[in-house]
Formats: sequence, C-alpha cells, structure tokens
Amino acid sequence: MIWQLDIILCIFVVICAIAAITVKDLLAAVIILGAYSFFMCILWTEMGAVDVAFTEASVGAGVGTVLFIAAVNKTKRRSKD
Amino acid sequence: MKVIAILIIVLTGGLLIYGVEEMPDWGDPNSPASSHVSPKYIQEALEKTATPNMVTAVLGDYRGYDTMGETAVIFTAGIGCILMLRKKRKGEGD
Amino acid sequence: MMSHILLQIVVVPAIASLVILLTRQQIGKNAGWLAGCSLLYSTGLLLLACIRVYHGEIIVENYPFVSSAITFDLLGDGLSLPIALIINMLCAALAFYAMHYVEHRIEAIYGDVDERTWRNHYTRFYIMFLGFPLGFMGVCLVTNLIAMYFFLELLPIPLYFIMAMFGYVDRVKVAMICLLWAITGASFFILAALMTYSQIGSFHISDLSALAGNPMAFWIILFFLVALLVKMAIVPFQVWMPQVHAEHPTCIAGLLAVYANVAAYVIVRILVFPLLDDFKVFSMPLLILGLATMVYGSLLTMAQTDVKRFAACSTISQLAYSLLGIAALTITSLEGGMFFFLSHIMGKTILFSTAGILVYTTGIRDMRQMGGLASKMPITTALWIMGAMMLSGFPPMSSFPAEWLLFTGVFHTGIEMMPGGLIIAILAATAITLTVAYTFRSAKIIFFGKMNPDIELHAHGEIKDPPAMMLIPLLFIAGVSITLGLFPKIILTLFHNVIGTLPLP
Amino acid sequence: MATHFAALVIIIPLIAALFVPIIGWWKKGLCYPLVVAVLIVPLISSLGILNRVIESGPFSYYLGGWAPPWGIEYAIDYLNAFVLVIISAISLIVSIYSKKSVEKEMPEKVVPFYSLFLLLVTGLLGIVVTGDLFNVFVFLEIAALSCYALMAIGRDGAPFATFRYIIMGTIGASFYLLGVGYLYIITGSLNMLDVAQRLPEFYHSRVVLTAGVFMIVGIGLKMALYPLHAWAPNAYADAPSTVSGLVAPLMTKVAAYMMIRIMFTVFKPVFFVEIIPVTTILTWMAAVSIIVGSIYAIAQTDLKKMLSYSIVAQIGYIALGIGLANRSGLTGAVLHILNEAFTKGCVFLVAGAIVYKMGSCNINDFKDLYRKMPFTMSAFLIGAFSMVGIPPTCGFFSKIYLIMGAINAEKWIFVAVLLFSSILNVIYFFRVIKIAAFDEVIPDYSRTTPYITYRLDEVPLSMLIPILIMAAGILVCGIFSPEIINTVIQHIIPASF
Amino acid sequence: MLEYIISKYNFWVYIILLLIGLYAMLGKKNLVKKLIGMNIFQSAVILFYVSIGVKKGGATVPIFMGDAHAAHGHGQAIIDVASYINPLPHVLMLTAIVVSIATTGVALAVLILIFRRYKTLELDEIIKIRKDTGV
Repeated sequence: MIWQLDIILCIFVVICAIAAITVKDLLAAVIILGAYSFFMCILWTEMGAVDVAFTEASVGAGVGTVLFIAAVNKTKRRSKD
Repeated sequence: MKVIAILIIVLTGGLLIYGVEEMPDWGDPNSPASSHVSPKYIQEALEKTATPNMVTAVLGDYRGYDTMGETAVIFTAGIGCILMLRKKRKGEGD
Repeated sequence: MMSHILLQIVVVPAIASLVILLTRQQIGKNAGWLAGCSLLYSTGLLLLACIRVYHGEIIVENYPFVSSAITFDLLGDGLSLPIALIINMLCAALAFYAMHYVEHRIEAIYGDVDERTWRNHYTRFYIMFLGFPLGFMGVCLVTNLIAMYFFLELLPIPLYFIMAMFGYVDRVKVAMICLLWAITGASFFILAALMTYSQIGSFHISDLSALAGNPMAFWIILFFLVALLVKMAIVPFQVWMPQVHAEHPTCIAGLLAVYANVAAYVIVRILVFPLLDDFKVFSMPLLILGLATMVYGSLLTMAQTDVKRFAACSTISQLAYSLLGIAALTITSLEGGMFFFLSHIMGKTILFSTAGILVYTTGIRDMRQMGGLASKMPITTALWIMGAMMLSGFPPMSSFPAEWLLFTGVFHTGIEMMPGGLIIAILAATAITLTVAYTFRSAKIIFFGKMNPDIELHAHGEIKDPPAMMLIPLLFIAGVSITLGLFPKIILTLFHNVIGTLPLP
Repeated sequence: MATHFAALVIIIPLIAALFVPIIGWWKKGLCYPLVVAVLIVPLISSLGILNRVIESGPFSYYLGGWAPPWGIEYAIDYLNAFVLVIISAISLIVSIYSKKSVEKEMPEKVVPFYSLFLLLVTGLLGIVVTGDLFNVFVFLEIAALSCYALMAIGRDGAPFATFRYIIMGTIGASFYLLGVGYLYIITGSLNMLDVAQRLPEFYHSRVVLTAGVFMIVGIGLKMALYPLHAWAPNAYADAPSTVSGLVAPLMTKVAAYMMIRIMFTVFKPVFFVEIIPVTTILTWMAAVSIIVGSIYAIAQTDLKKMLSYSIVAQIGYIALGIGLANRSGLTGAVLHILNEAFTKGCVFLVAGAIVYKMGSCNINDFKDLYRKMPFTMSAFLIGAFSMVGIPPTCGFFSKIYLIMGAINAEKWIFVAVLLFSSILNVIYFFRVIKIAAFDEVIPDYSRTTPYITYRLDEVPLSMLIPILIMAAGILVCGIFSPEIINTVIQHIIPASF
Repeated sequence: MLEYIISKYNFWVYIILLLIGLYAMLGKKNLVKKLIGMNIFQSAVILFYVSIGVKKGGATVPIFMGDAHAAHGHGQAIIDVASYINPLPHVLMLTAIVVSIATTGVALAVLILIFRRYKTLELDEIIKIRKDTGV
C-alpha cells in the first residue's frame, strides 16, 4: 500500500463528509454521501480489506444511497441547515 | 442544542485523542490484535474449512452465529419497514 | 389450640380478612360479626397467654422466615402480652361498634346504592379493619426489626384506605398526608434498622445490646426516635395528627390513637431495654419535647369546637404522657407510662366513639350547637363522662394509678436533675389540670345547659341513645378500665416482671 | 440436553420469527398461538439452564463446535441464567397479553408485529446468553431495530420519539462497538472471558481506559441513565401498549445486565473502582437519576409517561447498586432487575389495559376506575407497593439491600436519596390510586341522588390473567427473595467484594 | 511531531470522521442530515476496525494465494501468518456494515412516518408543532 495515495483518499473522504452534512440540497447531500462511501471503499481496498470494500460498495454506497434517495423523494428536498 | 453538540464532540474527541496515543503502532504485525487470535484463522482456515478466502471462512464458520445475527438484522429491518410503512386500508388515513 | 398460640393471635385477623374478601357477596352484613368474633377469639387466646405469663412463663415461638437474618419469631412476655391484650380487646369492641356506624357512613357518603355495591363497601371496611389487629399484634409480639418494620409499614395501608373511603370531608387529602408521614417515619426506621445490621450483623432485638457503646449507637437511636416520634406526633412532628384525627371515621379513632401510641411500646422494646446507657443521653431532650407536646396539645384542644377535632387534639397531649414516662427513665415511670398508654387508648376509644355516636345521632359536629343532650341520651352522657375521667386520671379509672406511678417516677428523675428536671415535672403535673379543664368543659357544653332547639332538624331521627350494639362494647371497655383502676396490681405485676429487671432507680 | 438449551433459547424464537410471516400469510389468526407456543420454549430452556447452573456451576456452549476464543462461546453463569429466566418469563406473559391489545391497536399489522415481537425477544435473549463481545453488539442491534420499528407505530408522537431513540441508540451501540474495538486492539480477543484474562496487565494503558469509558457511556445511553435519559420517556410512553409492556421492563434491564457484565466480568472490579473512578461517577448519576426521574414523574398527567419517567428513576436504583460496588449493593441491583422486570411489566400492562378500555391514559380521567376494573387496579396497587418498597413485595427487599450497600459504603447521601425517593414514589403512585379509587364520589352526606350503580368493566381474560400473574410475581419474588439470593444472586457477586 | 501524526494518520482520520458524524447527529436540525451523520459516524467506526487489521511489511489481502488443493493436502506449514492481513476485523465489519444499513433503512422508514405526520423534517418545526398540538 502506498501511504501518499492513502492520505489523498483520506482527505477526499473528510471533504466529502463535511460536504455531505453542510450542503443544503438533501439530494446533493445524499449523492455526496454516496461518493463518500465510494472513496471509503477505495481506502479499504487500499488497506487490504477487499471483502469489506465490496460489501460497502454494494450495500453502503449502493443500497444505502438508493434508500436515501427514495426517502428524500418521498419527503422534502430542501434543508434549512 | 449546537452548544451541547459541540461540547459533546469536544469531550469525545479529547477522549479519543487521549486514547490513540498509547495504541500499538499502526500495522505492527506483532500487535496483540494480529498475534493472539487471528493467526490461527490464517493458518487453519484453509485446512479446516477448505475455503481460500479467510474472511469467508471466519464469517461462515468460526463466527457463523454473527452472520446468522446479521441475516436476522436484515430480516428485522425488512419486516420493520413493512410494519411501519404499510398503509392502513379503508381510507383510515393517518 | 394452645400450640402456636402467638402465631394464631397474629394470623387469625389475616385469615378472617381473607375469608371476608373471598365471600364478600355472601357474607354481606355479617362481616362485622365474623371480624368481631375472630377478634374475640384472639382476645381469648391472649387472655390465656397472659395468665400463663402471670405465672412466670415466657412464651417464645420461633418461625423461620425465608432467610436467617429475617425471622418471624414471636415473644410473649409481661410487657408485650398485656399491651397486645388491651389493644386486641379494643379492636374487637370497635369491630362490633362499627357495624352500625359503617352503615351510616356508607349511606352518608355514597348515598343509596344497589345491594351489591353496598355489600362491597361494607365488607371492604372490615377487610381493611382487620389489618389493624394484624399490624398491632405483629408490632407487639415480633422480635425482629425487619418484621417489626413490616408490621409498622403495614398499619398505614388500612388506615389510608379506611380513611379515604369512610372518612369525612377532606378525607382523601388527609389520608395521603397521613400515608406520607407514615412512610417518612418508616424510612427512618428502616434506615436505623439497616445501620444496626451493618454494625452488628443481626436484626434481632435481643442482639441490639451488642450495639451498646458503639459510636454509631447515637445515630441509630436518633433515627429510631425520629421514626417513632413521627408516629407519636410529638412536637415538632405533630402536624399530621389534628388533621388526620378530624377526618377519619370515628370507628377507627381509637385505633388511630393506638397506632400513634404503640410507638411508645416500641421505644421501650427496642431502645430502652437493649440500649439503656446510650439512651440516657436522650432522656432530657425527650422530657422537654414531651412537656412541650403536652402543653401545646392541651392548649390546642381548648380552642376546638369541632367535637371530633377536640378529641383529636387531646390525643396529642395524651401521647406525650407516655413519652414523658419513658424519658424519665425510672422503673415506676416506665411502668406508669406503659400503663397510661393502655388507659389512654381505652379512654380515647370511648371518647371518640361517643363523639361518633353524637355525630351519628345529631348529624352535627360543632359542640356549640349541641347542649342539654343528657336528658335525651343518658348512657351516652355517662360514657362521655367516663371517657373524660379516664383521660384526666380520676379514680376509679385505670389512668389514676397510671398517672400516679408515672409522676412518681417523673418527680424522682426531676429531683435528681435539679432544677430543670423538677421544673419539667411540676409543669407536666400542672398540665393535667388543663386536661381536666377541657374534658369537663366539653361535657358541660355538649350534655348540659340549654338544649339547642334546631338540633332536631339535623338529626336523622329522634334523638336518643344509639342501638345497644354501639353502646355495649364501649361500656365493656369502661368496665375493663375500672377493673384495672381498682386492681392495678394485675397488670403492674406483669409489667414489673419485665421492666423491673432494668438497672434503673 | 441442558447444554443445547443455551442454543435453543435463541434459535427457536429466531426461526419462529421467520415462519410467522409465512404462516400469517396463510392464516392471520395463527400468529398469536404460534408466538405464545414458541415463547414457552425459551422459558423452559432458561429454567433448564438455571437449574443446571445451580446444580453444577457455570458452563459454556461452543457454537459450531469451535473452541473459544476463535469461535463464539455462550458462557452461562449465574447472572446469565438468572436474567434469561426473567426475560423469557416476562416475554411469555406479555405475549399472552398481546392478543386483544394488538387486535385493537393495529388490526392490519398483526403479522409483522408478531414477527418483530419474536425478533425483539431473540435480541434480548441473545445479548444475555452470549459470551462474545461482538456477538452482543449484533444481538443488541437486532433488539434495537425491532424495538424501533415496534415503537414507531405507537400513538401520535411515537415516530418522532422513536427517531430520537434511533439516534441515541445508534450512538450508544456504536460507542459500545468502539469500546470493543479498543479492547480488541489491546488484547486481540473478543471472547469475554479471554479478554478478562488478558486485560489486567494493560489496566494502566490509556487505550483500555478509553475503551472502558466508551463502553460504559454507550451502555449508559441504552440504560437511559441521567443525563443520557432524554430519549427514553417519550419513546416508552408513546409505544403501543404491548410493546411498552415488553420493552419497558426488559430493555433497560438488559442494558443494566450488560453494565454488570462489562464492569465485573470483562473488567475486574478493581478497574472501575480504583483505576478510573467510574463507579463514583455512576453513583452520582444514579442518585440524580432517581431524584430527577421521580420529580418528572410527579409532573406528568399521562400514566404511561409517568411510568416511563419512573423507569429513569428505577434504573437509577440499579445503577446505584452497581456503582456502590459492594456485596449488598450489587445484590440489591441484581434483585432490583428482577423486581423492576415484574413491577414495570405489571404497571405497564395495567396502563395498556386502561388504554384498551378507555382509549387514553390521562390520569385525571381515571375516576371510579377501581370500581370498574377492580382486579386490574389491584394489580396496579401491588405494583405501586413494590415501587414504594412496602413489604412483602420484591421492591422492599431490593431496596433494603441497596440501602444496606450505601450504609456499608458509608455514603449517607445515597441513603438519604434512596429513602427520599420512596416518599416521591408514594406521591406519584398514590396520586393515581387516589383519583382512581376515591375521586368523583360526592363528598357530602346530605346527598339525595338515588341509586348509583357501578358496572364491572374489566378487560378480557387474556389481558387480565397476565396482569395478575405479574402482580403475583411481584409478591412471590418478594417472599422468596432471600431464597433467590441464596441460591443465585450471591454467586453473581465478584469474589473481591 | 509530524512523524507521530503521520504514523497514525488513519486513526486521526477516523477520529475526524467520527466527530463530524457525531456533530451532525446531535447538532443538525434536519432529520435527514442527522441520518447522513449517522452513516458517517458508523463508517468511521468501521474505518477504525479495518485499520486494526492492517499489517505492514508485505502482508496481503486475506485470501489464500497459490494452489489451494496442494496446501490442503500438506498441512499448514507453508502458510506464513505475517503474509496475510488479519481477517477478523473484516469479518466483524461485514456484519457492522449490514447493521448500519439496516439501521438507516429503519430510520428512513420512521422518517417517512414523521413526514406524514408533521409535513416537515426540521427538528425545531416539529418540536413547535408538538408543543402547539400537545402531541
């Protein structure tokens, strides 16, 4: 594993996390959360946890995002904070 | 609300940072986590379970009951969503 | 029949209560008879036990409860049995007395109800009522602090329900106040009991003497005392008593006096006997509190016009006599204190029940509206006067020798503790005159003088003596009191067997 | 056979939970009998387990035949067996009770309800039976998720209260998981006994300290201990009657079990008593919990909400007993788990019965309830006695052990708190009794209205009998509590106490 | 100092993520935001666990390399512990991911119930409605 790549990924992850909780458009926030999960997957693959990464990619980034989008779709898209 | 939240995260963060300091070095092959239980999985998994993927071996066999619990969790969530979101019939409304 | 005699005494009321509960629709109005007869039976047993004890025997019965620390041992000696006997007798008498009274209360409170509901109300009274003898017998006879706590804690529950169901105007609120005070007192009791256990590893009253000289003993005695003084409504814990006494149904009034006064017995049993030396510190403060309560209670009584409240306030002052006797810490005063306790509860039962009769017949509670009733209700008048005599300590009532003994002891201590003690003793003796004043003043107002012409308007019928069923039990009690007054030796011998063993002057 | 009981306890309800939807799809009415029948199995099994533990001491069961610490072990000792019996008994009683209440409150959701009911029981039993730290988390989540779903379908405010519970519950569970991770990083093991054995040499490490704190805070959240209690009252009060009848007596007590397990099995008592003063903090939190919970309870006008605040107060008793960390205190705490399970079960079932009959449980509407529902309210009275600590109910015995613990620790302030709380309990319980028994009877004796009749209006037998069983349980547990302490609880106390 | 920070950088990242998640769960007013925070919070814990499993010094993914049948026949002598990453945390985290997504699912269902009732997902507005209607 390459630690420089790791650090870049880490930075991306943190940026995505902060963005996800600050964006006011909930749909955008959910999509950013999907991206966050995806970066997380890569990070974990980097660390050798391939099984975890696969599961996260399918369950976390996939199913999770779908669930979120469905829920946001059924409720409100705008958030006050 | 926000003040309490910030207070809590400061406390939690302080504790976490306090704890990190004495952790075994990251990635040390001789750390307890890597040297107490797990070596046996690595050595025996193939022989005992005939599965090349150790994660699968442990997941399905050594700690099979965790996996059973995991399945139960998914089932619970599914049934729970059915319970909550099924609409009442006959136009009873909410 | 003679085996497990003490256990029978404790358990019989409980069984009777259960029987009434289970057959309440069938038994209906006969519940009073069942309760009364069961209590007569246990009174008989107690009499037998007393005779055995009189001949020098001590009855001990051991019943293991579920653990070794908490047992259900019963002890019948010269101190516990006579007290239990008198209390049980009062309970039996009141059970009979109440039969008419409860009918009257149900009618007054709930109006016309259908037969089934009426029976429910009626039997409910006796189901609860039997909780009193159960509790009193338990408190008198057990030898284990936790068992004693159990019975002390048991007592407020029937009190709460009876008061809330059959009492007067403010009954529910007052019942709650009473319960809260009782729980507060009980909390202190359990605290002291547990502190004892942590020090000596036992809940047995006979093991309490191991506590003597222990630095914790002071606190333990203090907590026990707080618990018991709350029960006895001694100043500064007296606030609940006048309200409670004013609102409860008079058929349990005597029992309420017992409820408060039995704490005096508990003080003797668990503090004076095993922990005499440590208890001596409290002698003087208790004397002062006792005196304050006496004077306060008497003055409060003078100011009352409500016939029930009147009797209630007098209880406060009377309770303090027993405390005074105990606090003086001499053999004679202790015996006198215990004897006065018995005399007082008998007198109070008569006085309260007579007040109940007055309310029952006239329908009013204000003394000033009464007057001249003597001609219409001769027996009631006689009862009231006898009650008054019992409270004031006139011969031939039992309170005369009791007060005599009591003050002999108090003066003895008073002279030893010159000058403060003597002042207390003299003041206390003067306080008796207050009692005389208020009891006979009330008799004059109610029964003599000019009759209120409006009184017939309030009455439910013609004003006359109530049914015999209400009078006979009271007359019987008066008879017992006179007997004991004439032959105080009977009970004093029993007391002396036990109290005489104390190393006191 | 007794060995396999340990597995049966979990497996049978879990499998049944899978079958309920299938059977319910075929015939809806079969769910209820199936659930009741299935829940008898854990009760018998756990009684068998308890019996075996009493006869031959603790034993362990290797799932899948893998020896610990590699496989998952069910390590059964006195504490497990005891709590298992409580959980299975309460859940059986509540399941019997559920019939009418569920039919009335959610007729169209019977099938998923019962499935989740069984999953909830499975989760609770699983938390208790397992001897593996991570396995606890898995079962905790099964219990929590089913609990969320069941609570959310309650009355008006339920979803929002549940949402708060989800947030807090997830934080709690994740903190616990984090704690487990810290323990794993330092010991390399997940098996409780193995961790306990390897841990003492690291007691002064900061990692272990952090782990301990996170686990206790996580469990404290689940326990609803002050100041972590804010989610609990609304969630419990708004849940459907049957659910609050099951969750209120068990959920927080299982958390209390976890706390005892973590503090005295995984860690040695010395860690939380001397190395970090968690027990001291815990006792103070507990004391505040008791007082604040009781005071809030007094302020409520809704019976279920009052009882929910009373949970916060009562959990304080248990936490206080644990925090005192001496023999009497812990005995009191464990006995109080039993007492609370029965008492809270009883009073919440009564509240459910009242909701069933009256549609609401506003205390001010309770007038004349004693005449309409004498048996139900008598059970409530017994429950109230137990809360106040009047002998011979179980509450009295647990309370004297707790007070004794505080006296032995010479912490007089807690003695005062315990005694004072009895008085607060009297106030809020007897207020209900007062209104139900004595109000609305016109208090003057010149009344002329003729003929008042009171019709008996009891709940159906399927609800009444469980309530009465609970009430009887309170008395029986009280009377036999010294027996219970001698045969079971005294073996739970760590040797160093 | 820098060395120290860099040597444990993944721990720092996990702490930062955990705190971001925790802050969102407690401090954000929008309920969906709270759930997003919850997801971040849980994945931070997962990141921590995955970090535990890492072994430096040439260890690879925990999948047996080489001829499985040969190894199966000849015993474990050839399997070098140091050459494989610790598989246990990965196992645990597979479960944890599923649990986290299940929680999210249930929470979103509850969220829809809340929206049906209050027509809003803002915490302060809901609290206001609850106060006004007494629900």
